[in-house]
Amino acid sequence: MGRTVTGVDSSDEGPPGDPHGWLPPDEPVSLLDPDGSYHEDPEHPLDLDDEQLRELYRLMVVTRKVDREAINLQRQGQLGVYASCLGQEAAQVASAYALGADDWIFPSYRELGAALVRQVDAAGLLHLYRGTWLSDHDPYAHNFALMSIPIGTQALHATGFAMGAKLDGASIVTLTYYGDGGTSEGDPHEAMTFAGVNDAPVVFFVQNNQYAISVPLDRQTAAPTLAHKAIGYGMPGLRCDGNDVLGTYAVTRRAVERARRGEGPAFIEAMTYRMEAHTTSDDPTRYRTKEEREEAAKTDPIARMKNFLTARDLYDDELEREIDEQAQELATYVRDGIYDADHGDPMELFEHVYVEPEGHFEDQAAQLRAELDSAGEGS
Amino acid sequence: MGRTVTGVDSSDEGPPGDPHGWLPPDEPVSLLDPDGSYHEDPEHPLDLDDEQLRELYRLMVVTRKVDREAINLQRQGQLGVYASCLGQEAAQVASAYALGADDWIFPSYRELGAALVRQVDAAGLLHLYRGTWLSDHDPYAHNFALMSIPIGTQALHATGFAMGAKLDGASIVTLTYYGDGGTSEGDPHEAMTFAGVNDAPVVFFVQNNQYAISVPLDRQTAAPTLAHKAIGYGMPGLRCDGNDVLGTYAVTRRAVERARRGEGPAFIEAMTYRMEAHTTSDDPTRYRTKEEREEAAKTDPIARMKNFLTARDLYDDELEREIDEQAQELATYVRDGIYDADHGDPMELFEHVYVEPEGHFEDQAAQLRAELDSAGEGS
Amino acid sequence: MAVTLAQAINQALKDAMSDDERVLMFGEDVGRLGGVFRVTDGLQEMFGEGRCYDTPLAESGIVGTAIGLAMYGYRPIAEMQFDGFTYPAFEQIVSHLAKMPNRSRGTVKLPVTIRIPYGGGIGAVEHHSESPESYWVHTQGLKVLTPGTPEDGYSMMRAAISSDDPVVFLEPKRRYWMKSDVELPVETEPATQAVVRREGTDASLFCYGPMVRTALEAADAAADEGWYLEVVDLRSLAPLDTPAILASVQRTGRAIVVHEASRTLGMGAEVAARIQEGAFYHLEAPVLRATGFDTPYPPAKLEEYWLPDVDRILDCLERSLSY
Amino acid sequence: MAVTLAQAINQALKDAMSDDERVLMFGEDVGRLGGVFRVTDGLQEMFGEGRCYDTPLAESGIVGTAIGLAMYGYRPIAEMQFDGFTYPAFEQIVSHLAKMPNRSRGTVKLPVTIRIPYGGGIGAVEHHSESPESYWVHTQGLKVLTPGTPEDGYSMMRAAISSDDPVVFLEPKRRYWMKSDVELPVETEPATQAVVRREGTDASLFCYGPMVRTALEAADAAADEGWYLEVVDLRSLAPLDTPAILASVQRTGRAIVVHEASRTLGMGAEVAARIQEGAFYHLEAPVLRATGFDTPYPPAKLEEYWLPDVDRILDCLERSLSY
Ligand SMILES: Cc1ncc(C[n+]2csc(CCOP(=O)(O)OP(=O)(O)O)c2C)c(N)n1
Ligand SMILES: Cc1ncc(C[n+]2csc(CCOP(=O)(O)OP(=O)(O)O)c2C)c(N)n1
Ligand SMILES: [Mg+2]
Ligand SMILES: [Mg+2]
Repeated sequence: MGRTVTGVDSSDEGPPGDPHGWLPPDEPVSLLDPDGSYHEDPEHPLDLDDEQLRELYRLMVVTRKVDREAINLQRQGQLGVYASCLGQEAAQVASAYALGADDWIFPSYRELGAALVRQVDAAGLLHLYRGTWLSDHDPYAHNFALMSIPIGTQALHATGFAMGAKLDGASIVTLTYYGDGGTSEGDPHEAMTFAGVNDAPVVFFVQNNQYAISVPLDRQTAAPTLAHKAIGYGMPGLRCDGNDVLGTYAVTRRAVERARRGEGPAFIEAMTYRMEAHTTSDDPTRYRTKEEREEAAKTDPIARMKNFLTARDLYDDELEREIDEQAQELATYVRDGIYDADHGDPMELFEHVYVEPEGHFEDQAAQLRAELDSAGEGS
Repeated sequence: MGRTVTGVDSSDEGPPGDPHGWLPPDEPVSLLDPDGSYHEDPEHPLDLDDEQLRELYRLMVVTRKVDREAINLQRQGQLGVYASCLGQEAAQVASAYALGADDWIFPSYRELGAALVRQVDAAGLLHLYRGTWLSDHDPYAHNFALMSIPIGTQALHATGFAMGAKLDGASIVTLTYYGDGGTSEGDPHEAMTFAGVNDAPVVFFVQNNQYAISVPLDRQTAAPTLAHKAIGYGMPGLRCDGNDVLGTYAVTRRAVERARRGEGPAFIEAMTYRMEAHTTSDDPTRYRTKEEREEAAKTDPIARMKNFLTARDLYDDELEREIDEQAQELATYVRDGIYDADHGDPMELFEHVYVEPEGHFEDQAAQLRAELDSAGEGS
Repeated sequence: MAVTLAQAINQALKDAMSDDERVLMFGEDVGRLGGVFRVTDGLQEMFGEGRCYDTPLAESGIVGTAIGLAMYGYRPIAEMQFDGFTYPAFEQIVSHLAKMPNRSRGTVKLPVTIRIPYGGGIGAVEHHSESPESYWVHTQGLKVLTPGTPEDGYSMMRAAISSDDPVVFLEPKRRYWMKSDVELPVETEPATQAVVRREGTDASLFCYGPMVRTALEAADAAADEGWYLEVVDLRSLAPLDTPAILASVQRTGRAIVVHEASRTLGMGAEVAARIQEGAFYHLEAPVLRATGFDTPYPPAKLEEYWLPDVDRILDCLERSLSY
Repeated sequence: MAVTLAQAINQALKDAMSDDERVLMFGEDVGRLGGVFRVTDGLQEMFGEGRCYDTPLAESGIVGTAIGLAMYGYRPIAEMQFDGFTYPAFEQIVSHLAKMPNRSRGTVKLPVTIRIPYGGGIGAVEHHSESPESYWVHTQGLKVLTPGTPEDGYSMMRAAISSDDPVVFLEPKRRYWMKSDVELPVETEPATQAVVRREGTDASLFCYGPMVRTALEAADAAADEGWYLEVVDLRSLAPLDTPAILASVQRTGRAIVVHEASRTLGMGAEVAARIQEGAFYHLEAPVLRATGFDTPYPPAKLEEYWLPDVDRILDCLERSLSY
């Protein structure tokens, strides 16, 4: 159970020449067992009050509800495709919750949970999947960057942003999400290299959900764990049970605060499981068994947190009702925002290509205008 | 001196889950001190007879001589540019010498020493730098791939080749060279990833010569050593004193034989120093001091091997004369092969673009033919 | 027998792998899953994990190891999952795959096929609908092929795999489910030749890949109005079959190039430049281009406005005829 | 004062960094060494290691962190050491730098300048002499600028840095040592406009970057024979100043495009396509292309045969006049 994570403590001033302090523990940090029982860990004291504990739970439940709604919307032809975060709610909610308000998140395409922590408009977020625009939220309003589809590329943006914050003397940490598969790409490697040599305040948060579409973890690396990669960049490689919202919070929180103190980047591997298909276009029966999926369901992050809250007398029927209502409300809001939403104005295609347009689109824009007009006449 | 390198021994069957066996030693393996005194190391017994010891020395001396000749040729306008391996003779000669005849080498642009071990025609090799063609040796004649200029890219070729050898059941190991700077690129990262998951018989041999042009090592990584990167791919990270031809040989040899036994790839960091400018176009006075350079000269790989041989009574004036003559002979051969060498036939530019040409160059080839003819007439 | 383009390519892969054990197939999700478009379906079962395997998620690694495997003596087929995800492999393709044979003075052959599903019209999210052919065609040393029919899907894929030159094989993903009535194996015209898909007299439509069907539909529509369009399927973008292009324009006097890629430096630019160079006096109107716009590929709901279609082609025809 | 192109760009960097502390300069060897061409000489001394710094050897990292820095509010200038080493950054440039502003509906601005020394003629080894402009010009969302004189080196670099759009700034490395007599700072024509460098009546030469001087020399040589060539320096390759191009052809009736890049899908293709589209009835001959060949860039000793020069341009002129 949870060997202590050394190397992340500010008191640990050992030089990186002492590698042992930087290696990941044998077991990921876990504070909550699958059944919800809690383990004290002196290295990871909880700095959360009752309201916050409830809030973490609420965010997970709402995430799951909206996620389910998105899958429904896709089935009903309202979204082109959707990448579910079912089973990864704790990993996302806890890690995002561990950040300060000024900190920035650089997500991939699966981070609905993190977005909801940031109160990004969930209907807006889904416009990417509906195809009504390529994104539809203002990153600066939420310190939440646009979703990024090319695997691992956003790790560099997070690193550059953190380098900027450091240069500017701002107390901002960035956190970037990518997947187990993403660790194989060149970009996260370069990002960790840049982060290391610049002591950039960035946390690389990998949700190891065991699959990259159909490809299992053992085709991505021969390393003992993904966290072992960190030492090659001179940063601590941390691991947590990503289905344990408290353990994930505690590990992320320490990494974030360490980075904020100027002690450099960290890498976190959160062990979790992608309970849904890769996206709604995917057919996971081709590459994994029902049994495996069912086994994984036993580690459900929401159930265990509910047990924990119940045991602490922080959960009752009223809270349940309240949260369910909130979740339903947001789901309905998302549904209303997406269902039959306008496809937008095709002329907008020419509007954002350049901030300072040079007029050289005029003929092409005129062409489209004419096509639209004549189609309008024809119909 | 030289903590033992664990994890590379075939008897070490510990799972990669035990990371300690895979971490690099605090000190690089070294068998020869800068003054030439020899340390026994039970982990690294020498399997070299007297002839082979002399051969290693001879190869280093010849390398240095030809290298010097190339610099001269560049000064005399015969080469456009040249990247010297001065100071890196031991690292290159020893590692190449540790390979079997069927094994393949995938070099960067600085591996004259390795090429000479392979008896690649040194004049041919220099045609790249002269600009008479882009390369001028047959890789299949020497199991020595073309020199590769885009940094780190050849690591993937070596990995793919090794994967092929394994699939084919051939007893072939590949070894690829790149530099400390090269470790920052995405390609070596992807190569080590592929090598790890495929247990490919490839050795990643990094000559850490402290600089990437002007950029010192500490701008490339915050890791304790470059060898620490290896564990992130589930392979042993080895280190050797790259100016010690015996230590480098022993470490490489074990990694190569381990790979040949099917136990997978390894990474070797050879500590050395680039004594010359990056290339003849470079001005190192802009970024390093004379003192540093002089300090480094004290670790010269050739001097110490000479002392070692002398102490063992393997070196005398006759040998010195013999080797000097050989070196001079090869240098003269190279000089003759390069000096005022024909620039080649411009029409050849159209010849090798495709193996199966489609005739679509005909008009452009005709154009060049006409241009050449009219220039001929005019002159 | 009704065969889809995807099935035809799949069969070509199977037959090539049966005929020559040096042929390998790898990429992301090509093994157990059979590829996100099922184009590699069944290959791993038939040929084992040694010859059809899933790689780590790293496109530069896929192409770079393909080069090493080819140097060893294999004939690798590497799949890039989507057009927009080939870019991490750009350096390996441009600096090595395309150039190493030339660099080696012909001693190193790289019989590598890079399969890329490309183009739009399938309602996908960003990066999944791009038409990057110009990048490859401007890169000297590559052959760039793209089939527009299931027959060509089979035959050109076999040609690509047999070629000793590196081939970028662009598969028009929105036509994967297009059917032909054909018995496989089939051998069509040589892969580097353009083919006249429909003869005509009033103008030539030059098209390829996903736009072949669209161009034929435009020709149908034009015929209803009494204009007879010749439809030329370019098939090979590099090398480009200039003689066939010029011959068609010499017959019709007018030319329209159709492609999904953005107009500026799309294939239409090169085809137009060659036509006016080679058939200057035959042209009765400028070569026009019915293409995607010079903006990034649009979101799914707007792609119908962005992509060239029958109407855009007929607009070009009208403009051409007005000269 | 005699100023070289390299000095002019260097001064532009200094002045921009003095004027706006959000401007950063980074890349491989740009710090202590001052860049392999000394274009960043003195910057680290003047502005410190925070604002001018050496990066790890990783081009995707350089461009990717530039994007993050720009999102933060900086105005990064990133150097790619040579044309042939931009390719590892291809994905970051094409999928993010070019597209993120559009993706964000304009909320994210990326005022990033990517400096790339490009082109041949300096006797370098492979990968150091390439002309990759087509790759960037075909990528929608980028501006692509290239100066042909020291004056433009200064002025266009200032414009690039001030632009809120991402700019690929191509520096013709073989002209780094070309001198002009000019006082800096200097402000030339707006950076996205083409400029007539020499007026003429018989044919138009369209050129840019390294070929501006060559085109002017060709015009000199032609004048000796009694032919007056108009030399148009395109300056901005994206956007392309089509009106200026058409206006010149309307004056002269003949056009030759000159560039080092390979012919197929080089800029000449696009310029030719636009000219015949926009000035069809003005053309007395096809637009011809004096370019590099459709082969990989040659070894140094053969580059003189490969690169377009005065003779190749005059050949084109002769062919053009023969129509
Ligand atoms: C550069 C790139 N290559 C391929 C893809 C196609 N693709 C989308 S998701 C995915 C798997 C990603 O797996 P992982 O990183 O583990 O993240 P997860 O989807 O499990 O969250 C792939 C291959 C892509 N988006 N980008
Ligand atoms: C992809 C790429 N980027 C940049 C360069 C330019 N360049 C040539 S050598 C070099 C430094 C290489 O340093 P290192 O890897 O340490 O090898 P060394 O030269 O020291 O042997 C650089 C930046 C290149 N050749 N390829
Ligand atoms: Mg995953
Ligand atoms: Mg080095």
